[in-house]
Amino acid sequence: MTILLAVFLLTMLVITAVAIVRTRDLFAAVMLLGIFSLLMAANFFVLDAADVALTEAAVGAGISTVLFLGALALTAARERESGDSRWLPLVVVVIMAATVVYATFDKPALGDPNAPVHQHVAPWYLSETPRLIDIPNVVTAVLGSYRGYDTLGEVFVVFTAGIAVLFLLGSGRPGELFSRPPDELSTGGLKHHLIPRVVGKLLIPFIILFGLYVQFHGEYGPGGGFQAGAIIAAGVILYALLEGETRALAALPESALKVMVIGGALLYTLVGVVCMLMGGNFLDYSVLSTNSVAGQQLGIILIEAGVGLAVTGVLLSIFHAFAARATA
Amino acid sequence: MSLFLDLGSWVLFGIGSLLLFIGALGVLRLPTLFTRMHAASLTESLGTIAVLTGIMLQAGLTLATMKLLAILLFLLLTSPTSSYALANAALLARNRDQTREQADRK
Amino acid sequence: MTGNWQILAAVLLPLLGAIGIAATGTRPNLRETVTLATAGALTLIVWSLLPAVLAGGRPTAELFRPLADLPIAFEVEPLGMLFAALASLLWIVNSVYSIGYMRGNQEKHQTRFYVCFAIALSAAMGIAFAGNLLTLFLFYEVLTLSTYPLVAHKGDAATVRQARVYIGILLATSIGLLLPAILWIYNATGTLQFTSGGILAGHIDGPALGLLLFLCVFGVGKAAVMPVHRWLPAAMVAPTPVSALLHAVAVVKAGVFTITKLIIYVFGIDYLFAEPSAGWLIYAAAFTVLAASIVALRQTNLKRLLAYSTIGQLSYVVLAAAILKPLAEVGAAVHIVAHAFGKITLFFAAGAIYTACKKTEIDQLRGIGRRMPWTMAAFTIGALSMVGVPPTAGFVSKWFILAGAFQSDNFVAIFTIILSTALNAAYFLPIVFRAWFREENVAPPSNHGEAPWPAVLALTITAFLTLAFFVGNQPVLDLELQLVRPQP
Amino acid sequence: MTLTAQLPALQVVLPMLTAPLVAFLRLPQLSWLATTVASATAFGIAVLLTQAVLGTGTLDYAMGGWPAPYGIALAIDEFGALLLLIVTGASTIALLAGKASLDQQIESARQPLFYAGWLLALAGLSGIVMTGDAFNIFVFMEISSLAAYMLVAGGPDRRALTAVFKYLIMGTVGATFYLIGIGLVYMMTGTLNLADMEARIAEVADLKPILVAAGFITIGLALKAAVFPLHAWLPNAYTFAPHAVTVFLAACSTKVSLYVLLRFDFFVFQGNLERHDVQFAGFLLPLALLAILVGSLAAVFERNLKRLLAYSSIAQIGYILLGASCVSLLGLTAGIVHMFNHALAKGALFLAVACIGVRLSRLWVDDLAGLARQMPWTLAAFVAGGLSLIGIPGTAGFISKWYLISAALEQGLTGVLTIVVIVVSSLLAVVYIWRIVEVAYFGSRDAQSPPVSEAPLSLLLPTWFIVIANVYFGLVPALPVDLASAAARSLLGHLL
Repeated sequence: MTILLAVFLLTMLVITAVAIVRTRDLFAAVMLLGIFSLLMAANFFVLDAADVALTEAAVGAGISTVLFLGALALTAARERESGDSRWLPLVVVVIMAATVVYATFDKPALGDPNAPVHQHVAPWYLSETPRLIDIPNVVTAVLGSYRGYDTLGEVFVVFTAGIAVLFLLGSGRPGELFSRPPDELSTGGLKHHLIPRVVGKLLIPFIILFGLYVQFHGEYGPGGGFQAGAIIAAGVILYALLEGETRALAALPESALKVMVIGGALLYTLVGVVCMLMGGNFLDYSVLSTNSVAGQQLGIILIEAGVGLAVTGVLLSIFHAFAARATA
Repeated sequence: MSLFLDLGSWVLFGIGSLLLFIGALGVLRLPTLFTRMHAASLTESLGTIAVLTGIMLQAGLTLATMKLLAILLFLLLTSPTSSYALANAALLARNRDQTREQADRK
Repeated sequence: MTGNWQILAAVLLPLLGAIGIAATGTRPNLRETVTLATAGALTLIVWSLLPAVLAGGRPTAELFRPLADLPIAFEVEPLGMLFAALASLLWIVNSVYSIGYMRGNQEKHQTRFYVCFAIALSAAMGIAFAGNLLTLFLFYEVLTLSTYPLVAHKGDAATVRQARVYIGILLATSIGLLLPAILWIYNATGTLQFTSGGILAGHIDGPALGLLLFLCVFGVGKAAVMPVHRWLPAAMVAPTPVSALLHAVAVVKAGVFTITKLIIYVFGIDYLFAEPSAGWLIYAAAFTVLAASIVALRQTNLKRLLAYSTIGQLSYVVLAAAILKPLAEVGAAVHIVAHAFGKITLFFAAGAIYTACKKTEIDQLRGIGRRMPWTMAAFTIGALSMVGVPPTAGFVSKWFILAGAFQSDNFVAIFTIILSTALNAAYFLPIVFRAWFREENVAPPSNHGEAPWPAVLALTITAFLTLAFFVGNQPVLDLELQLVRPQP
Repeated sequence: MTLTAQLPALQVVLPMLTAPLVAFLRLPQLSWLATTVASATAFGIAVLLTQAVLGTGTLDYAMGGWPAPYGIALAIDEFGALLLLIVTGASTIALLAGKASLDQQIESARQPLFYAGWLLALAGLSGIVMTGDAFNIFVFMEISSLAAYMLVAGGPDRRALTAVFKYLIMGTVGATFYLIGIGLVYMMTGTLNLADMEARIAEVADLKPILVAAGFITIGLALKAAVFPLHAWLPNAYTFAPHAVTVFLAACSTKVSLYVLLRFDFFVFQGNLERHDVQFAGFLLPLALLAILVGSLAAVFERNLKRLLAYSSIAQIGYILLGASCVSLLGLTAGIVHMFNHALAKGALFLAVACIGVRLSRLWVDDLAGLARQMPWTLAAFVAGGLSLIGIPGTAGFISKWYLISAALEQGLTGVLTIVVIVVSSLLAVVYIWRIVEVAYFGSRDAQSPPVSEAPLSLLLPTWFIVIANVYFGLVPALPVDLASAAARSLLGHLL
């Protein structure tokens, strides 16, 4: 049954991908990309990677689509016919695909308990986590503590992307992240449409609440700062779409965004530095408390909070940068 | 009892699937955007309700049913709204196109 | 930086001089004083090394150690001592002459000229005293680069094109042929130290040795063995003091010096003599001698004629070295000196003529001896030395080369020397004849006399040296015979 | 824990921590100052780390205190130390020198964000160099790449955006290939730690996923390192970037990718893939030779100063790869030393270009006519850098050429071909450098063009500092050579 579902999803994935490549209508391409992400998320779920699925759904199908649309507002909606031949890319892609397929010939079967991935590091994580960190969701333990340095890096990947977008699209005035939309234009969007406004206002609190749930539930089930950040950002973006830029910025002002971006990134890094000051290695949370397990848990909560803050802040900043450009 | 529940749920699955299938067929066969949207949005709401209720019957009175109920509520709110937004966008776009055409003719 | 202070001073002093010259660039008199003072001090320092070397000493010094077992190091041996002594002495004379020439012709960028000149001299000292091939190569390249601005001095399009040929050939040959050769030697022997008797014995033999010799001879583009001689006529666009530097003081001398040094201290005379695959060198040298002389016959421009004469004379040195007999090696060393004295005189004379009346073509020189008697007298002495007529320096060196050739019954060499002597006479003597015994055919632009006095003084000194070397060559011979005498 | 023991972590954390603080400063001058101080401190840390590595050998640091295969470990050996010196040094010098140039090219309001991006690039590059974990390399590669795209896009010319787009696409493809490769290796070994991977790969060597992974990783990193024929993104990216960014990136970004490439191909795969050295000689050697020739030839015919130097960089990357594809101690030493020396030479050249760029808006070779009279010090620095690039003895470039040719000589007959290529490309380097020198020194300046003054001292001093470093490391190259030969020894550990 799972295999059948996987095959179905993968087939749809290929069809969507081909459609994305073939269409010249960029709006359609953006919508298809959203569908692609959703299928991808379903795929991840089939593979039991619930955390990844959640992220993919929130970021890939949600935020990215909005950002793509924002970008489209700045450019043309149709792809220009390019004189370049498409044969070379096609050949390269086919060769790559064939190579990857070739690589799978010697691979262990899906779910084979004797596969190397299940023999080496993973069992250690599973058996030692209850003793060392004592939280049910091992994935969070891995991301937050064992490979916390990677996660820090990923936060900074997001941060860098935000800096880059603000650098390119930002206001160009010192201390101001993005140009403010003129007030008369902020009446745009769906402000005068009763139905979306009512429904939106009904939903937004729940979206944010769900975001917070994902943030703090990460220790027990799928979730964590990245997903939570994306979900909360999506909620605020929905608000901006319904009520206009100005109201959204009044609700969550620029200075707050700044605090979130800087504060989030710094919080994570500083937790690491504090660990160093208290005599441990960088990001060694055990020293944060007299009890090393409690220290680990405290550390993970703190850094997840940092991740959530930074991701929300950066995603919203990017959205506003695009939106402000589009209306201005 | 469980037999009845099972039977009921399968009937609901059947109705839901049929509605969704008709909706899909409508999207494919009907001539204009608005008629297609009409087909999709109407059948989708009822179809989803039927399928989700079917699943609830399968699950019984558990946490899963509560979650399904939440999903159902969410869908009932969002899917008509999104249909509305889409239709509105299409209307705006058509108006814009028409004004542009008129401007072109002048 | 350790070792004999005189060696380090000899290499570094001209560099300090260059800085001094650059700093005093705005005040010409002071600048020229710095140049002359540096040249004088350099000569004193270099010549103060002479007694020690004559007594058989081999002072050494080390500057840096860039590669583990390959220091930038110096060792004074007779051949280098001779070259350094010669170059430093001629720098003084050349500076005196430059002052006359550059001011007389109101050349631009004089500061750059003197700075580059000083750097070139530093490089020449480095080449002369180099204790290993790497050091020699380093200073060889510095010499190439520092003389480029001198050659391109005039700066117009034609000059720059010719200067491009100059630097192109010299850099291309050194990087393209000499550097791989050096690496090959290092790879085969594990050392680049100049050693009496050579370092290659037992490491490279057979055709490979011939190939290596090929790389070395043509890699040293400055020796101008045909066909890599093209840069020398191209460099004739330079001001005359630069030509003197190129032909007599440093550049070509550095070339033949390098080849001689390579043959004696890297290949080893005896080892090379026993190796048939190295025999081609003598033919290449002989061909260059004769071909250059024949080309020189056909020249109508005085400086180009002198350039081709230099190409021929340089290959005498290569020929002498390639005879691979002790006396011939001494002849090679002596010829470096003899040709330097003679050729610098000729160039000084050519420059003096240009300064006085802007004449550059041979045909214009009729009767000029009457207007510029000192200059043409010196020119005559230089020309006789080139031909090898006693009592000039040229005779001494030819004598030794011939003696060496007879030592090994090398008839190719003997035949070449005799024939080329005839050719030399054939292209030099008509000029002398015209200058003294014909009437002027074109009226000069002004009723000129001799060139400015520093120029005349300089060419008189060098002409005198050319004559004096005929009788006073004993110190040089004493020095160079050490090359072939077994070390105590 | 003492401070010294924490240095490896601080090396990356310091610029990372400074970046968010700098990003939203209101004073552009202050943001430059903070960035420069952070970068200089990072350089200081790199020096201390190098000392430590030279003293005690490889430094390990367990991130989060977790032991190696379970947590992420930093591992700094001689190779890494050398790269750290290059990265932090290049950043610091480019910042010090680039102030005047950047003030011209980046609007002051956007400067804080720009400098934050700079710090992130620095953190990313050092992070790649230091880590001993395959996935961690990818994360930091993303940081450095994103930041690099942004820095390049800061160029004043609108064409910078097109250039950056190409750079971004190629860079992303490269990173994805790398990630696919890592995924395959992880599938077969169950570990991400490089040392652990190297040990565990032996059991599954020569299985198809490992072979394909090696291919993906090599190609992906080669793309990032602009190895011929995957170099198409590089010339325009370097040309349109702000001058100071070109100095920074040209000196280190491709080298860091090459560093990862060498670590993978030698350290992780070398001992396990059958006949690996032959594959190296068979695939990478011809590519390296072609890169050298094509890059040099393109430079000879290029009229834009910065693009000319960019093409020369492609050739120089070929040299590094050439050294590595000898698969010998001498060859690897040559390649690694050349990383250092090329950073010095290209750094000096691009710094000189930055000096010129402050005064001239157009940087085509013809625009330099007669410039040497107006900017003597700048052009003198350019000549010195050029000589080092050509490989004239007494400059750093000579040392690497020396080792390269020595390595080629060991190879016998194929080595002769290599030497011919090296020699030919050196001559081409003479041609393209000399063309500029000639124009600058002997061309005559257009009478209408306004007079130009010498570059400001703040630019000239760092430029000459690097020029002098070129000469110093040409005469006393013990430091890079020692580090490189130790690095080569450890890379070849399995074969020696």
